[in-house]
Amino acid sequence: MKERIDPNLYNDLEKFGIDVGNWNECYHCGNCTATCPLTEKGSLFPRKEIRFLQLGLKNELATSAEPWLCYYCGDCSKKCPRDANPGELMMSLRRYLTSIYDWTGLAKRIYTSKIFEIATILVISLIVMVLYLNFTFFPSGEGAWTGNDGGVLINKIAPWKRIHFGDWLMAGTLAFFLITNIFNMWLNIIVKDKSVKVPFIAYFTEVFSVVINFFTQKRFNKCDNDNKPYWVIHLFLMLSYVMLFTMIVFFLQWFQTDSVHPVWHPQRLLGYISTIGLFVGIIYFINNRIKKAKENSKYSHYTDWTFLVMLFLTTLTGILLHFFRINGMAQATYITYLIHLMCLVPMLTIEVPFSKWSHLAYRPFAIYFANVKKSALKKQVKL
Amino acid sequence: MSEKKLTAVFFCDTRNGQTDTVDIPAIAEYVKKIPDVAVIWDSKTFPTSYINKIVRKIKSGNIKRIVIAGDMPGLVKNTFTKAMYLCGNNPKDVILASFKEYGAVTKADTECAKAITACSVLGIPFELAAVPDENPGHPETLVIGGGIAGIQASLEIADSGNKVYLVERTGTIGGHMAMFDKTFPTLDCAACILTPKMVEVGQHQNIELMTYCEVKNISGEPGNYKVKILKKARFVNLATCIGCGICVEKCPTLVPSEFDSKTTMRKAVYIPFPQAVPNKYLIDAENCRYVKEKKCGVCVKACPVNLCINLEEKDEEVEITVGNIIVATGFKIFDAAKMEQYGYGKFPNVVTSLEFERLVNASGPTEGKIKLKTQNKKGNWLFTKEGKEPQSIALIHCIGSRDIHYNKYCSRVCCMYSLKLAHLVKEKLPESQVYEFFIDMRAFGKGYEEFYKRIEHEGVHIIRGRTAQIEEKDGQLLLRSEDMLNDDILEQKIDMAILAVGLEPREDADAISKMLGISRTEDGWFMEANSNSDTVTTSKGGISIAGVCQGPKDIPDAVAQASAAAARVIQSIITGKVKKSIKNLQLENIESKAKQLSNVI
Amino acid sequence: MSYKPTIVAFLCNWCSYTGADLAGTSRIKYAPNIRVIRIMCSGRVDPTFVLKSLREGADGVLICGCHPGDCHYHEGNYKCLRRYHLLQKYIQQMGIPKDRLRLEWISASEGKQFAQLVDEFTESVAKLGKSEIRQVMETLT
Amino acid sequence: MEEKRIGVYICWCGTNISLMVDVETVAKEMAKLPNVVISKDYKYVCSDPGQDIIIKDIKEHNLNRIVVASCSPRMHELTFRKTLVKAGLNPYYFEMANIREQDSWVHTDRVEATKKAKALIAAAINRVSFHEALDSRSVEINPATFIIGGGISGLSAALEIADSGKKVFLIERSGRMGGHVADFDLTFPYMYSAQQMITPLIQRVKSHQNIELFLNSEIKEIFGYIGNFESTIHSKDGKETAVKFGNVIIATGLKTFDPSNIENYGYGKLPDVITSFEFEKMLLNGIIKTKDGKEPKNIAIIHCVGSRNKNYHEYCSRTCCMTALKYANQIRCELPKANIFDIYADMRSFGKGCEEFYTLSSRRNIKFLMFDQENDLPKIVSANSGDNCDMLIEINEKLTGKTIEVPADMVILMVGMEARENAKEIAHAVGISMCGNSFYIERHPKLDPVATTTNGVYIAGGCQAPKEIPDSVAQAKAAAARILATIAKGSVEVEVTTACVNEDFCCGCQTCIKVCPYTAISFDAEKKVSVVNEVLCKGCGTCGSGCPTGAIKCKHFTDMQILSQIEGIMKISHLELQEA
Repeated sequence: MKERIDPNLYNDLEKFGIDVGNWNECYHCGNCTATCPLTEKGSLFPRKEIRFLQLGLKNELATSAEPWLCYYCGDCSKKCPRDANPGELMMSLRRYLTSIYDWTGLAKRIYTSKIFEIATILVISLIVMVLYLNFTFFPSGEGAWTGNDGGVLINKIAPWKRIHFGDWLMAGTLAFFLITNIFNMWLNIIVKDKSVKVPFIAYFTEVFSVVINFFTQKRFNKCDNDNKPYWVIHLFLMLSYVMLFTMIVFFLQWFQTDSVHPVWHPQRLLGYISTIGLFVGIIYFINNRIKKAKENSKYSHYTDWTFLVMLFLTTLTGILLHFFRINGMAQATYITYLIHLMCLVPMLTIEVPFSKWSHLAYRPFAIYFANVKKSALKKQVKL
Repeated sequence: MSEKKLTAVFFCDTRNGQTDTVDIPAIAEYVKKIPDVAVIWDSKTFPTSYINKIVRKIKSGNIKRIVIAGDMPGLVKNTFTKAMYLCGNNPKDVILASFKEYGAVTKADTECAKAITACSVLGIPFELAAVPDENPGHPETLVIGGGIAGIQASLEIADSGNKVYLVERTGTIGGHMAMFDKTFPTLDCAACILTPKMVEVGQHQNIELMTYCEVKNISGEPGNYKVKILKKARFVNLATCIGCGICVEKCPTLVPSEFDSKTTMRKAVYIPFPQAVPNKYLIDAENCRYVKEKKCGVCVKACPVNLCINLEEKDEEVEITVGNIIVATGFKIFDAAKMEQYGYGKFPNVVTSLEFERLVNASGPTEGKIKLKTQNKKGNWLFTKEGKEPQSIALIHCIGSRDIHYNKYCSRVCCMYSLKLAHLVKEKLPESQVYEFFIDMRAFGKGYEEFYKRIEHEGVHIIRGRTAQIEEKDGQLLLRSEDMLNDDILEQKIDMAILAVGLEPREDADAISKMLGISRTEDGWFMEANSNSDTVTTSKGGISIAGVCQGPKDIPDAVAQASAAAARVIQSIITGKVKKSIKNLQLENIESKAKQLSNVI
Repeated sequence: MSYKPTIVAFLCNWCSYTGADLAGTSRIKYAPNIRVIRIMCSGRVDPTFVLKSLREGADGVLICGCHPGDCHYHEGNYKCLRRYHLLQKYIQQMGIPKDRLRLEWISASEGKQFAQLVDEFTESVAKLGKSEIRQVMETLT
Repeated sequence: MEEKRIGVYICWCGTNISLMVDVETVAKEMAKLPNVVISKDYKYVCSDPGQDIIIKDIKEHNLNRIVVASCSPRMHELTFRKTLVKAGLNPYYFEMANIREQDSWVHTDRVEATKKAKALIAAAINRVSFHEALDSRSVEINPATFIIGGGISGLSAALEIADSGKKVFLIERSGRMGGHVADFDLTFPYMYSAQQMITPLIQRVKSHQNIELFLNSEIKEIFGYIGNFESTIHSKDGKETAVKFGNVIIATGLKTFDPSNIENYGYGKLPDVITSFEFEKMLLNGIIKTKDGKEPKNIAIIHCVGSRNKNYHEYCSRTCCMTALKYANQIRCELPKANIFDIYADMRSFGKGCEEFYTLSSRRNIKFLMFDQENDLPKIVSANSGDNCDMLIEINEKLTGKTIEVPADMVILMVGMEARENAKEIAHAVGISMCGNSFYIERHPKLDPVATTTNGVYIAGGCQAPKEIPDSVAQAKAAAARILATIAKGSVEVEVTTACVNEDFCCGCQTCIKVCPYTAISFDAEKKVSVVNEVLCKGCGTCGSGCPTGAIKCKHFTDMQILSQIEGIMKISHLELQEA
């Protein structure tokens, strides 16, 4: 099939990356592909992706799963003989693909306009504030709001049922967007690729790859050994996040209690471990980006910062919230709860289906789709 | 006389934080005073990307001619030609003043740059206005470096009946070419074609061959250079040595042979290689036990000629006077160990191309048999005749070349010599698998493309894709490379990898350039006077460059350049004059000459 | 003790003679039955030289030149090759085994190869035994 | 005939020879051979005292032939020839027996090695009796040089020679100098002005007192040999000038490939498919536009047109890659918004500064596409109205493995270089040879890239093979160097050991003429015999072995000399047999 070259795609895509603009310098030696420990026959990257970009083959880019197969160890960029920065290209492509999968067009706006992103965050924060002020109760006298164990009776301030309702509403909406986007991804990666016919059974045989890759990020570990701590921290951060998310969204009743449990109580223990995981991870990544310590933190798109900063603020307010609650500081708890939600909700709303958070879902699914395709191809060859 | 044309001078300022560059504001100040110059534009305040803006400016200023001045002003020239066309002016009235073209690079060259700009403004070719002065010239010539370029230049001048001093640092002339087994694309053996020339140098009555010597200092001026040459102690008398080699038999000290790229051992007393010129022995002071610690001296006792070996010999210094100097100091190969991913130095059977040249050579460590290294009792990995034959060999191009981390430039010869080595492997081991990994195949010379096709038909696997790394696995080498044209990633097991190392300026290139007062490019190669029309003269009068020291080149190009350098010298001998550099000219002289010429034209 | 033949060899000045010298400087040992005559080019080998050698009683004649394409005089070696094939036929007709005459290419760097060639040729000539012409001469005297 | 008085000197070379050869016995036995007056052995014959002994003996014993048995003649033949000259003898009355490299160093049996030494020395003694005195010959050089072609190579060579104060005749077929370079706007990789570079050269050539310029002129044939050529210059206006000169430089350059018969490109049919040289003219005129006067939005450059493809030319034209990059940069200046597509096969940016120029170009938003120049040429077709461009190029892009359509409003074909149509006539006129693709053959592809097999005739620039400006200039100057060297000496030594013809024996079969690689033999139609031009002869002796009547004598390698050498060898082996 003939495809028309699109010389403008390059400029469009530059907005999704930082102004590093030297992908055109690539002279196709193939060093990056061969350096990458994750490439294998059938999924060659990053050189081919650079090629598609240079020639503006939009269809090729939109239908490739390869950007998600890369965990950005940065070896390719380090050893690139022309400093064409293939690693950062893969990063930018992930942003670009996020906007391709998103049918609402919001992702593209967020990724290409800083102002739009900030404005969205502010608007959502304001909505959260209005709702919170309407549906919660401001603690007046001190004593009435404190339990026997000295902790704040938090469910009196923000009854878990009401919050839970909000959680479900939000989670449901976001899940809808995310799932439709993943459907879009499936259309792009599998359906539009006419070269493979995927038998239905392949979806079942490969289903474990989603789960495994989601919970272990084991492919990341195949990257260069220098990145071991990076992988550990990244995984820990992700698992902590998932833990907290699960507790808050699905088990709020158990998580948000009026009584202060002892420290070894699973509720507090799990909470602390996850918080540490989150906090250490965020600090580590922020530090990396400030110091530009690694190949993958040399260039930061503003959306990278938004994600980290919002996550940081959410975590910090969460910690404060906990501190105020167990110490019976009811009013402080009320206010911190508000701020916590004002950070958390816009973060999730923007990030989950439209921005960086989505890689949590896209990456394992892309690996899944790639595996499905691979097994289908294998069968095709055998036939 | 031509009609007056209002001229705009555009300064293309490409300085990016470098400090030692020509002083553009000073030049602008100077140029303003030239009549006809209506306006000065500067790239800092005047973007060239909007042609319409330029058109407006030309129209409003009634400009009829534009001079673009800068290091490489040609890069923006066509913006202005188009603007001139759109204004209805003659596009040929866009004139360049390229500072770098005439070697004006540093702050000290500002005067030269002024002259270049002035000539362009006056419409006079710079070469016609800047005619260098001449000194009376001494008829003798010094050639530094005894590689093929130095040999060629020396013979050329000596054949014209003039005296040449050929100074060579090592014990023999021949340079790198003598180390090669075959030469591409004709595959004739390097020694067969080179050694007759070497012998001719050794026997030529007009050539004073000074091997094992180094140029220490140069003073004086073009046409009359006083050169101090250090004659390193050879300890063996060149006149009486009969070349019997008994001393070598007795010498107890073993050192790796430089000539064999350290694939074999030589003694502390040695002849660099059997066809060396002069074919006489010498003692390497760094390794001789007697010279170092006054022990041994066996060679003296063994030598059948009385007083031939004198271990008390001291270095000497001689001074000669010459009119012209040709620098042909050549190159060194890129140190492959710098690229850790290929494991050179770590895996024994990862070798450089130069080592492999010696391996396939009939006088190399295995008498020309291609063998893998084997470990001896001491644990050293060596090439021996008893070694195993490799079943598969990979050649990897562009080692240290075309890479911003190492050398940005292309080394020009590696593609072709790799093809040649692939052929040699196929010839000697027809059953073996040979792989070549390349980026762009640069087979550009006469007969080269045909050679490339021939090697392809011989069954060598020529793969587009630079090898990323070599690892060791199960006693074999495992190489990883993309096979771009087959949409595949290769994890190839091989027995031996040959790294096609690039060429680099010699480590003492800087010292030599300072001693001689000639400039170097960013890459470290010596800089020619004009990259198009004069690649042999330098920024200093009476000093020419030839061969790879000017930039990588293959043998025919090096030979042609050496002869061209000799032409300059012979011309100067015939006329009895040596041209000084244009940099010695006074700005006023150039200017007045240019004005004079512009009146004539 | 096996027969010790006498072999006359014509070596071209530019490649083969230099190669033979290289065998010497490299101290590579070979059979001592060869007697070398230096000529400028293998193309100079006049058939009469070969016939004369045989007539004088030589047991073998060896001609060495530059490898094809390497000839110092462009193509002298090709001309030699043509004459060689004719000569082999000719001596055979005279009752001399054609293997008493041999042409090989030796380059200036092939000292080792030269030594091997001499050993090999000496052995094969020794197997052929005393030259037919010499046998006749001896019976005549 | 004079009496032969031979002196034989056998060297011990320390123990190098004496260890394996019984030097003393050999010396004694050699003394018994006919005509041998003296036979001595000495420790180092090559040493100064050794040479003194020879000189003394020559004088005392009136020796007229000398044999030294020692190392290889490649080592010391010249040394001993000089010794003979010192003693007043002709240097060619000398012969050497190699009993070191080819005897003592390669054998292990002392008896056999000694026998061999005897045979070799006896052969040398036999041979030396037939040696003749040869005098070194030289011809005088006419200091004028004849240069064909007024392009950059011809101009550079002319100036180099003329600046040395030597006369140059420069002829150019067309009416203007500068050749192809005069048509260029800029040069790669530093984008210097080609015009500003070539103009001063032309002006200097025009006004140089030592250069006689013939524009619109051609030659039919050149007669003579090195140092003494002559020819007639035919000018287009009918004028004829006879000139004499000593050396010739051919710098006739090359011409561009005509892409009309590459069907895929539609050159000649599609109006906006143009060659690189047509595009260069646009650049010089300051405006890039299509045939209907529009500014092109999409410009494609296709490399290797007519090069590296067995249907056209197999060779690489060396300059097109960099020229294409130069164009891409120039287009970027003139049309900042245009899409530039560079369709290449291998990017051959090998020269000084060229790889850097390639890197720089890749930063200027130029799209590079790789095609298969050998088997799969892109196809250019007219676009449809909806395509928003004039043409479409369909290309199987190698680096993606996809078939891609490239929009184009203008396509520049980087045409390769080929030999000029009259290359053969010139080769014939001057007497040099061509290789398969009509470029001239150099004497040696590596060590002598400017000389030809005809002495005194040099080639420079594009007529030898396609090359870029700096390499052409270097080659032109190299040719000038060679010529200046011969002029400086005033004469040129010619080979002494040449062939000569005994006219009494020559039957006029002309076999020798066919086998001579140097066209040194011609046929004298009047006498009906072959004549050797000793200036051209290099002494390979091929004619000698081809001559059916023995009329050709190869000096210093005469039939008699070699036959006697054979006798000498066999004599010793007969003696041995008799002893046995």
